[in-house]
Amino acid sequence: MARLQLQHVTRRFDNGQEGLSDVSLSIESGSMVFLTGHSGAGKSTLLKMLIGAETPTTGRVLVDGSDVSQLGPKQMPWYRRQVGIVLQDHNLLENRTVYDNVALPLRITHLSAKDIARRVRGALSTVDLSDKGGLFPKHLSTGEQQRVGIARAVVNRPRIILADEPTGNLDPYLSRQVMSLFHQFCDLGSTVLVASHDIDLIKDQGCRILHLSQGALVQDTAASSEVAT
Amino acid sequence: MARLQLQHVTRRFDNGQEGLSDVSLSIESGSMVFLTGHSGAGKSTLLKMLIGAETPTTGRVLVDGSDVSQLGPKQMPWYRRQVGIVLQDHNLLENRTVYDNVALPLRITHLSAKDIARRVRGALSTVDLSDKGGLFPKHLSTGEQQRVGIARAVVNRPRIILADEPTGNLDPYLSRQVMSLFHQFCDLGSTVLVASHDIDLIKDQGCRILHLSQGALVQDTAASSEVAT
Amino acid sequence: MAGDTKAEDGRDGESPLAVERPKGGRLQAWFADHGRAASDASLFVSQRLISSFLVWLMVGVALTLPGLLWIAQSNVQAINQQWQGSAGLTVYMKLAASQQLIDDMEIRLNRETGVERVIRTTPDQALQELLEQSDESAFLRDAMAAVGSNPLPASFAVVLNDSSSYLQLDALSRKLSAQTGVDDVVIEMTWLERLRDLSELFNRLGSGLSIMLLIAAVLVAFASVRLAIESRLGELRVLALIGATPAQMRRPFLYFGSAYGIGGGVMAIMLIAVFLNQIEAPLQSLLVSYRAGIEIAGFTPGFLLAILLVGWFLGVAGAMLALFQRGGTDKPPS
Amino acid sequence: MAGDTKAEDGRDGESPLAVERPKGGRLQAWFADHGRAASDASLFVSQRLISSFLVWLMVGVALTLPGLLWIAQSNVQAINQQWQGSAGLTVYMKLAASQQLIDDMEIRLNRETGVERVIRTTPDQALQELLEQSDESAFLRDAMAAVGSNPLPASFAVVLNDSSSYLQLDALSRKLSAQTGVDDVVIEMTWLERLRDLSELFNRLGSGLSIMLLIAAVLVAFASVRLAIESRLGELRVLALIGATPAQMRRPFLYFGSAYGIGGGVMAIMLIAVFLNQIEAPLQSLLVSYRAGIEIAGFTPGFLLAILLVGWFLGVAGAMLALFQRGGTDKPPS
Ligand SMILES: Nc1ncnc2c1ncn2[C@@H]1O[C@H](COP(=O)(O)OP(=O)(O)OP(=O)(O)O)[C@@H](O)[C@H]1O
Ligand SMILES: Nc1ncnc2c1ncn2[C@@H]1O[C@H](COP(=O)(O)OP(=O)(O)OP(=O)(O)O)[C@@H](O)[C@H]1O
Ligand SMILES: [Mg+2]
Ligand SMILES: [Mg+2]
Repeated sequence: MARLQLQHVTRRFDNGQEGLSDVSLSIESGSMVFLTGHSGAGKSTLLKMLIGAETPTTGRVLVDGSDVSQLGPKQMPWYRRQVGIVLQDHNLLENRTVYDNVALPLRITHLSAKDIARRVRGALSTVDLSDKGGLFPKHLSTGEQQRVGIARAVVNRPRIILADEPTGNLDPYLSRQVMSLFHQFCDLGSTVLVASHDIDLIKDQGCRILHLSQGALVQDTAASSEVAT
Repeated sequence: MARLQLQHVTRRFDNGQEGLSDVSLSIESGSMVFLTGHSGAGKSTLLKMLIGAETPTTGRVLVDGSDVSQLGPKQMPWYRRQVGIVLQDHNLLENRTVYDNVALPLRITHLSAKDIARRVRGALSTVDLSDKGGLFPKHLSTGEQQRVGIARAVVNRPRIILADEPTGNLDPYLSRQVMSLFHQFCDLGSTVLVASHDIDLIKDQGCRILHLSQGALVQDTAASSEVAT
Repeated sequence: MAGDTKAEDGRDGESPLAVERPKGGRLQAWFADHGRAASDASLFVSQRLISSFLVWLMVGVALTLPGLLWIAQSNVQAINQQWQGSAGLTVYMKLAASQQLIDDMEIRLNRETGVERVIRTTPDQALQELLEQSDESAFLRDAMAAVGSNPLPASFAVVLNDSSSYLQLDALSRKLSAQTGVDDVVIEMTWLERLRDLSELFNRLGSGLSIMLLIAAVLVAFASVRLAIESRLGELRVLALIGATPAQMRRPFLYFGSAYGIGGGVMAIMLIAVFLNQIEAPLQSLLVSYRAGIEIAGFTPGFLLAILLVGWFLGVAGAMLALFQRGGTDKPPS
Repeated sequence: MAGDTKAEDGRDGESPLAVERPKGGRLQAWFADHGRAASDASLFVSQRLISSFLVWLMVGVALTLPGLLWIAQSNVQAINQQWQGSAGLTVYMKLAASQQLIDDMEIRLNRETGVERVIRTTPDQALQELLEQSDESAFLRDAMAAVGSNPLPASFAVVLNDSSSYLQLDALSRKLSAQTGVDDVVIEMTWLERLRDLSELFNRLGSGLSIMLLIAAVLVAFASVRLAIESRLGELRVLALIGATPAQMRRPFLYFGSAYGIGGGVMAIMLIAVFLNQIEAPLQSLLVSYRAGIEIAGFTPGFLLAILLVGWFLGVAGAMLALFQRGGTDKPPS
């Protein structure tokens, strides 16, 4: 239901470094795709392009055919509400409880308080944090903070899920649970793109894998086949 | 050269949650030990105890026989200069370059500028960041930031290395490099304690592994044997 | 994990891709959003009562000074007017002027525009005053009696009303001098001269002080509001990422600014009231000795409202400035 | 990885556990540390010139107002003294007093302590003045001539010097009244009364304003310094973790505070100078009309130094406060 495309996207930073160089790819609506590559390969830069937090120096980033970097200040919020994003740093609001953090994307869409409560509780239990709703982020372990971020990304039932190393601070068991959560959303029609360096975890999922290296797309492994190491 | 001991250490937080419950352990001087456990098991809490950033509710934390929580404001800085710590969030100073961040622990010890430059360059090349010394942390990828933190922890050639998920944002290749760096320090006499959830990586190292679960030490696997999953 | 089933629960059959529509109308949603921002702001302020109080105090003190200056200047103006009111001329008639001429002059003077009051002094009254001024009145009286006639002329003290300017006074003086029977017209100048100097002093002092105090008030209000909301500015990045509109992101800051600004205004009003109360007594006594009994003017409901409005404006402007300094609301987070 | 060999290089044979000792003495290390903190602070300030300028302006304006108040009060004191100087008495001799008695009195008055000047007015001069006051002097002169004797007494205007108080004046007045040949002693009270009122006004105004301005100055200085260094406070946690001593952590903040405080002081001096320059002319003219030509006092090197010191103190105190508000330097980071 949401097709993601990059057309010859290059991102050159102020210091001349190229975060992405001439990347073209297309992700089908409703599919789940992994993005991997060594540290500094450009995974986060690519995900930020898709949410409009980075703009390409050249090339176009298309979602369902419309250019993300052309969205005006009126349209951008509406687009972002369709996207659930998990960033590498947790990005929780320090002076709100876990519950309120997860509720944020619902609050801005004016859902009724009852609906919000039901959904937030559902999302928190999905990441095994039902008993931590009343705590503040600083009272959580790093892995718990990461899971709050995941709950916040999916609470809105987004059409697109972009996750940047969502399992970096999670143990293998929780990592697999998060992956299965993403699979559920994918099955319901969401397009899911997950950046991760955890090759073993990725391989087990049997999804398409995109390999970045120094900003370039060097390998594109189709679903359900083994990755070359 | 630095023996780490916990004697019946319990840490109860303000909300009644127990981060650690009655943990007793002893880590020999010059050994390398891994700490694992699910998310929220208390790994970070334990490491913070050893650096004096958390104080036990009951019990004692001893380093070379002296109680860390009893160190006065004069002694604590001197103790901490012997310890290299990698935290889970990168903890870099945002308005200093990578170079200056790594140089920090040397600057406060009044080394000559020449010595500082030599050591910082050595530490940065150890984590593959020789060409990023002039950048600011916000211009690095998360994995690169994590490696800067590792460089800063070892630049001072500490007697004790405490690392909390040092490879959470690193790919398997870099993770192994970091582990081998820690091994080098261990071989030179440093005591190394690494918290990690990456069971596969840990198993390969052939070191003693401490398992935490809900704040309690549930398993203590001796060096060079397999861990039960 | 425990949540797997619950996650399904939570979804209750809808497609996860169903676009969310606000329940109720747009207006209702808008009100709900404002309500949330307002309660968020009051929670934020009340949770930090001490530092909020400091912000109020700072904004209050900053507003107090221009407020007092304004009151001072409006009072100086009032005093100006009173002094101008007591400015006037004395018309000395010729000794030879007939009683008829003197009576005509009194009528004439009373008809003159700008004249507030005319006080006639007969030669007898003048002599009486002269004798009272001298310590040897008995001798003088004897002397007058010996001469057999009063050497002093009739005169009129002419008090002009508040609105008459120095120029009017001067013109009147020249006109009267030309009248038959008028010996001399003397303008009471002393107060006018002092007044001119004092006014000029106040004006210079005023414009210098005004500029400084206004700068100070604006800077202090901005800085303190900014400081108070600094910790909240980090939220903007997250809010932008999850799709909050610029208006939604601005809203809490507008409420913070309002809370701090209006609170500062209330504080300023309290400070000004206390201050005026303190200086009223000595000021009264001073002004009375200048023959100008006066109430402190300017502490009116309109003034209070203005202080509140200025405080509110500064608070909101400070919050907005902090917001836009932080890169605006629709800048992509990095 | 590339660094493996270099890491070995970097270690150049020493054990990694060798405890680091400062090269050179403790003092040298201390100086090096201060030098680093100072250059760090100047870099920090110069990289943010606009916001640093704003901080200076805020601290400067905050300091200007109490500074001006101080100058105003020290000038009011000077004016007080001048006015007391022009205060005095008039001694009216009896008409019957012999010329000898009058001459003696003049000598006596000149000898009296606290007397600045004695102006003798003979009966003839007094008559002359009286005649000048009147518009019908010819008549009056004829009258006097007819009486054949001058009804006015000799008198002395006694001007006291600056340091004499009202009490002295009163005592002198009573002493002189008791002298033979003295008819009456009149104290020139008007200025004294006004002065008392004005002083009281200034005192009340002064203490109210002083308190407010001081609070404002302290709050503004603290808040602006705090705001300026806010972003640096996050470093404390990291610095504590890597073993910086409390002194090392405090040091940059002391330099920030100094830079902002002294800069604010310089700004205040400039503002005060401009302000005084602006009001000097109208003030002079006002004071001259009060018969008290006067220089603006108080803008001395000592005053300037005091402003700088107060600015410096406030800046450093603000920085320290911000530091300790943030949990102190040796609180364990969490
Ligand atoms: N300040 C605090 N107040 C309350 N609870 C806390 C606080 N700090 C930590 N906790 C709780 O203590 C438990 C242990 O936290 P800790 O950070 O040690 O976990 P961890 O093993 O490091 O987990 P992770 O792998 O996710 O980093 C967690 O459940 C956490 O919620
Ligand atoms: N603002 C910036 N200015 C300069 N260089 C940047 C900037 N942002 C990112 N880079 C560089 O671009 C490269 C790609 O960064 P990116 O964050 O996309 O990597 P990544 O694949 O997410 O790495 P990781 O696995 O470590 O998170 C890195 O080398 C980084 O140093
Ligand atoms: Mg990344
Ligand atoms: Mg942890």
